[in-house]
Order: sequence, then C-alpha cells, then structure tokens
Amino acid sequence: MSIGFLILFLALIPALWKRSGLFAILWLLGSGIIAFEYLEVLYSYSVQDFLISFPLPLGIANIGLNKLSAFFGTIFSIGLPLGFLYGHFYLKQHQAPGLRSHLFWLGILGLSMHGILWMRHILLFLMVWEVMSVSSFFLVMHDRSVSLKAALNYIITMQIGAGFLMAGFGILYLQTGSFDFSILSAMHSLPLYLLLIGFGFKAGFVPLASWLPQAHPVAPAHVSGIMSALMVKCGLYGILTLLAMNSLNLREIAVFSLISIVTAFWGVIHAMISTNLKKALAYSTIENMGIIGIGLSVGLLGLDSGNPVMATLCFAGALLHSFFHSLFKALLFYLSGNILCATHSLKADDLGGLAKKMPRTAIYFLIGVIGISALPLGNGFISELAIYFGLFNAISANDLPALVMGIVLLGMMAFVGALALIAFAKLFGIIFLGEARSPKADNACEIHRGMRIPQFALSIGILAGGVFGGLGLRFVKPVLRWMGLYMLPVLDLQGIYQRLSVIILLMLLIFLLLYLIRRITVKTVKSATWGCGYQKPAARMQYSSLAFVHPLSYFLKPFILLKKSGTSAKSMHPKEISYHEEALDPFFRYIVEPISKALAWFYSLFSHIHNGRTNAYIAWCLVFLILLLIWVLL
Amino acid sequence: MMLAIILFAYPILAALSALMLKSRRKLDFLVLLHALLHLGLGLHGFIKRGSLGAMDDMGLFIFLISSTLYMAVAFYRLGLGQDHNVKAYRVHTIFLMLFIAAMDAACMAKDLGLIWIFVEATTITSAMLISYEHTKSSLEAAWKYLFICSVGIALAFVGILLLILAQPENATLLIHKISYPAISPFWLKISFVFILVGFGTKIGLAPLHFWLPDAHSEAPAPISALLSGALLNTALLPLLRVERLMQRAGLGNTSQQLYLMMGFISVFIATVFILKTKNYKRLLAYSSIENMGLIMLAFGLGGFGIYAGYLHILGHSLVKAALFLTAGNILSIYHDKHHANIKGLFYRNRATAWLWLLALMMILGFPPSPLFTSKFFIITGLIGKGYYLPVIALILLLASIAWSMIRISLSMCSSEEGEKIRLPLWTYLSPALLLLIATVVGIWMPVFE
Amino acid sequence: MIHILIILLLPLLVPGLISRVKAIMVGRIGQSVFQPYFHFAKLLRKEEVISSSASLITAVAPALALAATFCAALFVPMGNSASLFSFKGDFILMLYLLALAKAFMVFAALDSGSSFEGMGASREISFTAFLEPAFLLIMAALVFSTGFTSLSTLLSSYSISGLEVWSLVLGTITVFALYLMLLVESARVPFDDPNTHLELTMIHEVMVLDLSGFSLALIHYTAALKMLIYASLITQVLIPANASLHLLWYLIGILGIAILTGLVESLMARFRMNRNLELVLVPVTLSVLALAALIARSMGAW
Amino acid sequence: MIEILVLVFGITLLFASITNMLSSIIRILVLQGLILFGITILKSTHLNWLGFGFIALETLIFKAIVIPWFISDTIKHNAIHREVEAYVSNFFSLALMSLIFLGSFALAVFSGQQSGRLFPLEFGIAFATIIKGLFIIIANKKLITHLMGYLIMENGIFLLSLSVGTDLPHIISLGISLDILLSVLIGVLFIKRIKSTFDDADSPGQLREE
Repeated sequence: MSIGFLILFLALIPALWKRSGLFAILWLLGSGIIAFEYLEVLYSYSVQDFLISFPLPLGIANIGLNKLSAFFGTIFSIGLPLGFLYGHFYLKQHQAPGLRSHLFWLGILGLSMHGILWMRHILLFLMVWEVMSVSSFFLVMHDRSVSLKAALNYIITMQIGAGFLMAGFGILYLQTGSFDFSILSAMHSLPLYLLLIGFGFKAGFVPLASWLPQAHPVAPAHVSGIMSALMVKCGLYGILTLLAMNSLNLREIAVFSLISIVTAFWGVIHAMISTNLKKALAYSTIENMGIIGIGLSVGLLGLDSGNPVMATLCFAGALLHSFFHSLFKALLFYLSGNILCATHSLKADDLGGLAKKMPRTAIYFLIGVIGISALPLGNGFISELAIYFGLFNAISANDLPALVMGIVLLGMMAFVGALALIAFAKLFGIIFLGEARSPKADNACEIHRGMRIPQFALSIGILAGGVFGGLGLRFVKPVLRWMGLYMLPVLDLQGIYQRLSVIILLMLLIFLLLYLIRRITVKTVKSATWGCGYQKPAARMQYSSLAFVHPLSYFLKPFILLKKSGTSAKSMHPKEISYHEEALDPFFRYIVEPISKALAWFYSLFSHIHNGRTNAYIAWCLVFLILLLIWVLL
Repeated sequence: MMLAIILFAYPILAALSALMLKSRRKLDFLVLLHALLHLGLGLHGFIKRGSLGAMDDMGLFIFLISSTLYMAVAFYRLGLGQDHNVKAYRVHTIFLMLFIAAMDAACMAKDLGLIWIFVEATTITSAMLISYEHTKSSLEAAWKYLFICSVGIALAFVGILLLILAQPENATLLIHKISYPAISPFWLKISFVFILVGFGTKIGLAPLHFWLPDAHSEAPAPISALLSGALLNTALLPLLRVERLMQRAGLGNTSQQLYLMMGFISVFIATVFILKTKNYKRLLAYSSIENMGLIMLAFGLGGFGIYAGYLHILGHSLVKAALFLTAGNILSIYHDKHHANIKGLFYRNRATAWLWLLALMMILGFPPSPLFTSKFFIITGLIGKGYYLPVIALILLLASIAWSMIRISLSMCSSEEGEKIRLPLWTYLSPALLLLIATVVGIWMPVFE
Repeated sequence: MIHILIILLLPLLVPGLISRVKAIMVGRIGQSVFQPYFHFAKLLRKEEVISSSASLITAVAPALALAATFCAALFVPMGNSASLFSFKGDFILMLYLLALAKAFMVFAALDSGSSFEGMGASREISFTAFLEPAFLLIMAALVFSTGFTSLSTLLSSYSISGLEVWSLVLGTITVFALYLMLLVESARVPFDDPNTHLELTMIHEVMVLDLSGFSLALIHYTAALKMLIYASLITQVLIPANASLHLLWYLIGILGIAILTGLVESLMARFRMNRNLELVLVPVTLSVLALAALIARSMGAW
Repeated sequence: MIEILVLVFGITLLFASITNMLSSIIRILVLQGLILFGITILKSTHLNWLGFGFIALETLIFKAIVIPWFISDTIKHNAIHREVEAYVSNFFSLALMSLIFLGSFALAVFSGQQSGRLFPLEFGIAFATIIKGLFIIIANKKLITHLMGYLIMENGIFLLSLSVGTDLPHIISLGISLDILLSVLIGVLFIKRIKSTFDDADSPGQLREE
C-alpha cells in the first residue's frame, strides 16, 4: 500500500493541530512518492495487487491498481498537493472558524480520492465513494453563513446517486455472487445503466448536475478548485472503467452522445450568461465534461463500427482533455480565490481594471483562459485537436451512422468551443480590463506571494502542455494500450504535435520580434480614452458582462430559463428602479421541485394520525390486528 | 449458572442499600459498579459460551449491546447536573437497576411465558424512569407508554396461549423443545400474528408506534438512550425467536412477508413525521422507528438479510444512544426542545456540534457506520426478491429523511450567537466512545452466526 | 518563396482596390490603389497615444494578433497549389489561430474601458461565433469528398470543373459560403460599414478606436491579411487543379474578389444589427446543405 | 357447572356495556373475579393440594378483592366525577357487543374443527371479553375507564388461559398476575399524579404533532 499512502495518512495529525503549513508540505511529499508508484504502474506491466480478507459475506477484497486508475492517480497526485498548498495560504487570508476540522476533512477527501482508485472490491469502493461525498459536504459547508442550502442540496443529490450505485452493484452481486471488480465486464444493460447514472451524478452530466453550479460557488476557493478539477474526475473514472469493460450498442452510444451534447451546450450557455465568476467556472466544468463525453461517445462509435483509428484518437482526446481540464480549471478557481481575497466580491459587474492592480493574477488568468477556450498556446487545444481528428476520421469513413454523428458532433463542438471563447473572453475582459467599476475593485492589491506558487506551477503546466503536445500524449499512451486500442494513429498524432509546436514557437518568435520593435522605436503618450466628446465618462458606463453577451443570449433565449425581477418607475417623478436577471436551472426547477412538492403533499396526508388521544392509538392497534388476522387467514 | 445469580442478586441488594444512601455520588457509584459487573459478565459469557445462564448466541449479542450502552450511560450520568432532589434521584436509580435486571432476564429467558413476564416488568420499571421529571408532558408520556405497551403485551400473551393451543400433545413454551411436525399451521399463524402485534407495539413498529415518540422525547437523555438502544432490541428478541420457529414449521414466507410489510409501513410513517416534527428529540425517536423498520425489512429478506439485520441492530443501538446523549448535551445548553429556536450550536459548543453532526451522518448510513453495509444488503435483498417499486420508494424515503434531518441540524448549527458554554468532560466522552465503537464495527464488520 | 512575398506585400493592396472601385462607382476618381501602403508607412513613424486605463494587454494584443494571423496564413495555399507548411488537419490549427487573434483584438478593445469599444468587441465576437462551425463544416464537406488530408491538398483536389454539373453546384455553394465569411471577417458592408462616423454602428473600426501609431498599423495589416486568407481560399477552390501559370490565375482571382467586394459595398447598404446575426447563420446552413447533398450522392440517392 | 359460570361471565359483559356509573363497573370486576375463582376451583381438580390452594387464593385475592378496592379508593379520594363519559351511546355499545359475541362464537366453532382440544364456549366468551375490553378503552374518555377496560381484558385472557387446557406452570401464572397487579398499581399512581397536575381526569391530548 506504499509509503506514500502512509505519509498522506500521517498528514492528518498536523491537520488536527491547525498547522496547515506542515499539512500541505506532508501532502506534497506523500503525493510525490505516490506519483512515482502510479507512474511505475503506468509504464511497467507489474500491476500492484494486495489481498485483504474480510469476514463472511464480504469475502476476499483485492486492493490494486490498473493502468486507468494509475492515470487518474497521477492527475490527483499533481492536483491535490497544489490545492492544499493554495488552501494553506487562502485560509490564512480568509479567517473562518473551524480550521482544525476543515483541514481534517481536506485530508480525508484527499485520502478517499486516492482510495477510490485502489479499491477493486464493490462494497469498499462504495464506502470510500460515500466518505468522499461526506468529506466534500463538510468542506462545502465551511463558511456557514452562505453555504447551507447548497450543501444540503449537494449531500442529498449524492445520497440519491449513491442509491443508484448501490442498486446497480446490488444487482451485480446477486447475479454473480462476488464483490470483485472483475464482474463489471459484460454486464446486462440494467446494472450498466444504473451504474452509469450513479457515476453521472458525480461526473456532472446535465440532468444530474443541478448540484454543481450551486455547490461550487459557495465553497472556499481551494475546495471548489479541488472538487471541480479533481473530484468530478472520480465520476469520469467510474464511467471509463465501465466503458473499458463493456461494449455499448449503437442506440446506447447515440443516447450517450445526445446527453453529452446537451451537457456541453447547456453548460456553455449558462457559463456565458452568469455574472458570478465561480458560477461561470462551475458551468464550464459541466461544459468540459460534455466535451469529454463527446470524445468518449465518438470513440465508442469507432469501436462499435470497426473504425479503430477514430476510436483511438477520440479516446486519446478525451483522456488528454480530462487531464488538462484538471490543470486549467484548478488554476481558474484558485485565481477566483485571489480575486475574492483582494476585492471581497466575485460579481463580474463590480470588478474591472484588476489587470493594473493585480498584474500577475491577470497573466495567470489569461493563460487559464487560453487553456480553457482551446486557443493554440494552451493545452485545451491539444486535446480538442485530437477529438477533432477523430471526428474528421469518422466523416472520411463512409458508413452512415458514424458520418451523421460525426457531422452533428463536429458542428456542436465547434459552436460550443466558440461560445466558451466568448464566455471566458467576457470574464477576462470585464473583470481584468478597463476601469474599476466599484470601490471594492479600486483598492484591490496583489495577493500574498505564497498563493501564487501553485498558480505559477499550474500555468507552467498549461503552457508546456500546449506548446509541447507530445508530453501529454506519452502520458496517455499506456492507458490506450491497456484499453486494447489500435496504436498506430497515436504515432502520427505525435508527429503532428511536433510540427504544431514548431508553428507555435514560430508565432511566439514573430510576436516577440514585433513587441520589441514597438518597445524600442515607438514613443508613447498617455491620454484619456476617446469618449466621443462626452465630458464626464464614469466607470459604470463601461460594457457590463450581460451586455457583452447580449447579442448571443438574445439569440439563445429559448434555451435559457430566465427569471426577471425588478421595480419599474411608476410615477412621473424619477424614483429608484432596479432590474435583476437570474438564470434558473431548468432541471432543478422542472424535475426536482415538482417531485419534492408531490412527496411533501403525499406525506402531509398522513400527518394527522398522531393526535395525542390514547384511545385513538388503541383503536389503530385493534384495526391493524384485525386486518393482519384477515390477511393471514385468507 | 452461578454467574447468573450474581447478575440478579446485585441489583436487588444495591436497590436495598440505595434506600439508605443520601448522596448522589454514592448512587452514581452503585450504578457504575452495576454497569462494570454487567459488562464483565457479558464478556465472560462471550469468551466461554453458555457460561452465563445458558444464554444462546442471539441473547448474548443483545446482552452485550445493552451492557456497552449501560456502561456509556453510567459514565454520562456522572456528568449530569445536581439540581434534582436526592429522594427522587434515589427512586430513579433503583428503578434503573431493576430495569436493567429485567432486560437481562428477558435476554436470558428461553420460555416464552418467562420472556413475556420480564418484558412486562421492563415496561413497568421504565414507565417510572420516564416520569422522572414530573413535568406535565413527561407524566402523560409515561402514562401513555405504560398503558399502550401493557395492552399490546396482553395481546402478545393471547398469542402465547394460542401457541400452546397449536401443539396437540405435550405443549411446551420452551421454543427449542417444540415439536415442529405436529403443530397445526392454522393456530400457529394466528398466534404469530398476535405475538407480532404484541411485541410490535413494544418495538414501535408503524401503526402501533404512537407511544414511542412521546416516551423517548420526554424521558431524560440517558434513559431515552437506554430505551431506544437496549430496550427495543430486547423486545425484538422474542420476535426473532418466533420467526425462527415459523421458518422451521414451514410457514417461513408468511412471516417474511409480514416482516417486510411492517418494516415498510414503519419506514414510511417515520418519514412522514420526521418531515413534520418540531422537536429534535422526537426526530431521533422517529428515526428509531425508521431503523426498526429497516431491521424488520432486513430480517424479512432472509439469506444475507439476516446478517444485515444483526449489523443494523448493532449499528443503530450504538449510534442512536450516542445521538440521544448528545441531544441531552444540547438540551442542557439551550433548555429548549424545539430545534427552530436553537441557533449557533457550532459557536456555543463546538464539540457537541461536531458530535451531533457526525452521529447524524452515521445514523443516515454514511460509510464509517455499519448501517451503510446493511443498507446495501437490504437494497440488494429487495432487488433479489423482485420488489423493484419498493426499492425505488425506499431510496426516496431514505433521501427525504436525510434531507429533513440534515436541514434541521444545519439550521441548528448556522448562525453565530450566544455565549460559549463548557460541559463536563464525561458528557462528550461517552457519546464519542460509542461512535468510536460504531466506526470500528463499521470498518471491521464482525461475524455473526 | 512566392508565398512569403505574397503574404508580406499583397494584403494591403486589397483594401486599396476596394476603395478605388467604390470611388469609381460614385463617379469619383478615388485614391490611388497603393494608398493603404502609404498610410501603413506613415503610421509606423508616428508616436503612439495610449489611453490612461490601458494595461499591458494593449501593448501585447496587436503584435500577438498579427503573429497569429501570419502563422495562419502560412497554411493557406497562395500563389501555387501547395502552402508553405501543411500537415494532416492543419485547417483546424488555422481556424483556432484566427480565433486567438480575434480574442486578443477583443481584449485590446475592452482594455480601453470605453463603452463603444465594448460594444464593438461584443458584436465582433458574437458574429464570429457561427463562423467556426461554418468553416469546419465546409472542411468536413471537402474531407468527405476527398479524404482527411491537409488544407492545401484538400483545396487543390477539389476544384470546380465546368464539365460535370454536380461539382459546379457544390462548388458555387462552397464559394458563396466562403465569400459570406470573407465579408463578415473583414467587416465589409452588409455586416459593418468601414467609413461610417457614428461609433454606435461600427464593429471592426470601433474596436481599434483607441489604438494609434505602430499598433494601428499592425491592426490594419492583420485585417488586410485576414481578408487575403479568405480571398485566396476562394480562388484556390475556383482554380482547376492542373491549371498552368497558377500564380497568374491566383492574382486574377484576388483582383476579381476585390472588385466584387467593392461592387457589393457600393450597391448594398448595411443591414440592421440583429438581422446581421441571422445572416451570419447562412454559411452554416449552406455548408450543411453541401454536406447533405454529398452524402446523398455518395449513398447513391440519385 | 363450568358452562353456567362462563355464561354468567358473558352476561356480566353485557351488563358492563350498559352501565354508565363507575361504581357499577367496579362491581362487575368483583363479580368476574369471583366467577374466575369458581372456574379455577372446578377446573383444577387433579392438582395436588398445595398448587391448587395457591392458584385459587391468588385469583381470589388479586382479581376479586385487591384491585377493585384499590380503584374505588382512588375514585373516592380524587373525587373523579362518577359519571362514565362515553363517546358512544349505550345502545350502540350493546349492538356492538352482540356483534362481538357473534364473531367470537363463529371463530370458536370454526376453529373447533381444527383441533379437538378446544372448549368452544369458553374460547368464544374469552375472545369476546378481550375484544370488549379493548372496545371499552376506545369508547371512553376518562382514564379510569381505560384502566378498567384493561382489567376486563386481563380477565378475558385469564379465562382463555383456563380454557386452553393444560395449566400453565405456577411460576408463570404467578408472574402474570404479579405483573398485572403492578401495572394497575402504577397506573393508578399515575392517574393520581395526573389528576393533581391536570384539572380534569380525561385523557390529556397535549402530546401530539401540531
């Protein structure tokens, strides 16, 4: 079980004595050692297996790793220590009561995430899965003033998700009688669907992800960073283990691709129109999950319709995207923590002009935006390129289902990519550029140096991944080989990435050249912005975030459920009017609320029987006795 | 046999000597000694099976649970306040010891008649314990408890008589001696129904549960912990024995269907009232009803369901007792039972808040607690038996229970007001000890026959 | 070598030609065709005035935009049938490089903090939201008919041959879609009126309102280069693969497109803003139509 | 002879459903105690002297003398209003009583064929008393009447145990009667205390889910 796990376990001790610094360092050390183990498993063929015997009904539980869990393990062992390091500095700035318990739960969350990858026994897997949900619930609940309703919604959705998982695993246990993960291969359709839905809850696919945009904005920055960058991957890990072991038929793949399209589309629209930075980032997590879903569905189509090149490319794209997503999403969430510490507000319309006051945060945010909206310098482009290659392969192969799906997915992915670019251009533009729109943004100042270390490391990761595409690919190759995919396209993808990095270096060279020429030769003079002669331009006159996306949100109105509220001026004399626009979550509004109302009504029917009079109780007892007698005798 | 005699001699002697004692400390000391003796004998019985009054494994299992709970309660009482007058406290201690003695006797007895007598004795003694505070509501609760339970148990006695009727020649009430082929199925079914309704009222299954919320919420915290932790299991014991009898007599599926039906109704009724109640101690009482329903579901499934049932009994009694003790802490801080006007628990006393939240999480079946495994087996068993709709309904019910309990506890811990209060150390240690044992059991999962 | 020369010299000629055509249409002699070159040279020497609310981005954006567009241009076959760099699926990189350039133009606009530039930025980026899917779908049509290879091989192998009526129909659809994209990208009349004075109606011009001197020169050159990229795509489709004197045909093609754009500008007025948004959807529908027709043909529908 | 006693027992039941005076119900309890004492003497002829004497004394003392005296004493002291306030009119309870008789006799006859050892008459009457006891609890408001309904039910159960045939071992029957005595004593104790804390003696409806 390795020394790494032991060190991570020991990290709980400093957590209990409120020494978050030592906690973060221990986690760094432990994750380093564990990362070596994961890489060793990833690249060599020796699969580490331990057998722990449990009493009667649970049988022998084998704890081990396979290539896929090693892959995700490396992602976690990179993401988690950086998250805790950032958390250490963030909590110093953001003094909230209950630090000792918060660190304890952070340690438990990290351990449970690693634990999930090691478990090969259904019941233990479920247990660690639930421990993860409980610990993340307590973490989301950290600053209690704002987060109770969202935390409650989160834990209940996780409970129902776990219900699905239990039902699915239960059916499997009934059919095969063993708890080992080997029974996951060649399952019937019902347990497969149940398990996929159960994992879908955590992975954030649309009908099941109403908790994600509520839970992440209220959690502290490092927690929401870890949750949306890494915890969502556990759901993905579950889905991938299922898909690797079972084959889906054409109809199921079509449904899966439909869900992922809706997820991507719905996520990006709401990311575009939400004004709160963290809510936008949460929605963009859903969108990225949609893109990974698209990659997986096309890959599956490739396997199903016998086009191995397409399958390999798309699976490679999906895995790469899940790895790179954990980098730039974590970076963006930690930066939102920076902004929160500096300006105590995350509403885009209060901020502005932060680039001048917080230059380093602005640069990191820019790198994050380049990464997430798949622009060439960032690593998002590398993974989306692989998925595009898969799609184009699907189109060039002329069998009808693959062709139709390829075209639909291609159009949708390009459109979603464009909308993502708009959403993050809006975020970066409104928050960092222009004038400060409120006194809060005005007196912001750069953050404590320590907070920027993890962000610096992450942005280096993004740029390196973006410019030298081959790095990521070498990391993904063993997993593809483990999944039994045709390896040739990966080699020529490697070649393409090399040429790609040459082009990007050329571009950077030209840019530096131009920039230096301008710097040396040109003399610059400062003066006021051109305001077409208007004498008193105010900062509030700048374009607001909703206005920025108005042309498109006007166009996409049927897809968004808007709740408008505000007071309009009634009388002649001008009074204070207000206008508030807020996008509701249609799934929560039209599925979850009606069900809960129906349940509440149904329960209230029976709530009068406890009326306090003894003889009523005895009457109930007698009636029940007679009913039972009749039932038994008949 | 000799150990059994000690087990019963001590409470009587202690009761007599308690009459003379004046100070609270000595009374508490007596109780502690009784608890230590109780636990010691239990462990001795566990090591050398059958040494403690020829008790079979089922009885021993329940005996051990009640002894651990009794130990925790005894420690908890050391921390309690000194406000009550000594005379009432002396009566309270005597009845407590008699109550424990009656419960042990009920576990040990083999003859159904004897079991009936001792269960009736527990009802009487615990009625006195509930009405310790002399408030109007606790008196009423005690009266209702005594009255409804004795009516219920009288019906159980009718069932026992019918059992004798069902055996043509040498009818005997010693369960293991009943000759199975000769029993007439007709009378056996009717007697099973009566016994089920009789002891069902004692356990608090659905339509007969009305006394349980009042009794458990009005009783002082240590007593309600004992009531819901130990007494419910002791009342469950005869039902399990009769169910085993029914299985051997070939009427297995009727008894299982009855168990499943009763279990499901009680989980449903518990959900209805958990969503509605305004008082957090009643909330815990309803969750006891719900868990008893789950236990009945587990035993109604058979096969690995029985293993889940025992695990659930163990988990539930440990965690529920810890919850009631913590509720006692909250009561001593806020002196108010309505959770609506309890605010800022985290701020006023951090340890109780965390104990409360952790115990709540464990009672809802989140992993460290053994309830998670038993919930898994129950769901699997139900699917195995083909009840697909009830499984979905069960998941929904459990989710709404979780929703309402977490909402209530979150609203209790939300705001930051009131001044910090320190409670004596024991009031934290005993619930924490119970939760620790529950977590160990949750992870290590012992083997039952 | 010709490729580099064309990229460096030719772009600024196109706006010159267009303004000359517009002037002639209205009966004026109009400015000389090389006026943009003189304008570019003058701007290089002027000092730059930067707005007080500008941050680092204003200095970086024009340079990076030009660099990105320049690299994108490397993939487009200009002059002869093969482009300088080409690898399988390079059109995706070209598209995203243009998107990178656009993103940094938007950042530069927002950085000045004026509401006009914000308006222009938002319109620019929402117009092009539909161009990315349109371009990729056109490429999908090409890929479907000729297999998945690099941009230059795709274009050269897919040329309109007058004989077969089928390729004529598809060719015109693709060219029309590409031409519409050219109009949107280079902010020509139906979408945006370059020489209007009312800031509220501009898109491209208003984004560069606060740039001057060296940066403005770079921006003008980038805009012209982008127009040249789309123009050369169109000409590449029109020129048959085996045509000799490929360079001559290419220059005639660019000249023709410039004149056509001039004619369009002088004959049509600018559409309303949200009408434009729907018009931008036309290339997407056209490319889907082309794809559907191709699939139907290959499946032997007629 | 036993059949006659059992019939008289049935008649006392009918009488209980008519009266609306507390004191008359106590008289019924005493009468039932005596009848049960008579039946035990007639039934247990074969027992040795000691066992026989023990059971007879026990039923006589507990059922006929101690409990009714104790209840009448509490009524006098606490000045509980003598009237039996019932929810339902006497006519209705009488009609229901006949229904119960009908049902229990049908069950007795039907179950008679099942196993031979049963005395249908005694079983019918015993079953009727149990249901009647329960019904008295349900139909009346005052706490004291609840207690009396419970006692009538206990008498019915005792009759059932007699009619079952083999005698229960002495310890068990002693234990049962001891338990019943204790529950009645504590019940009365509670009623006294409730009487002192509440103003009225009818069942307090304070503990309910509002």
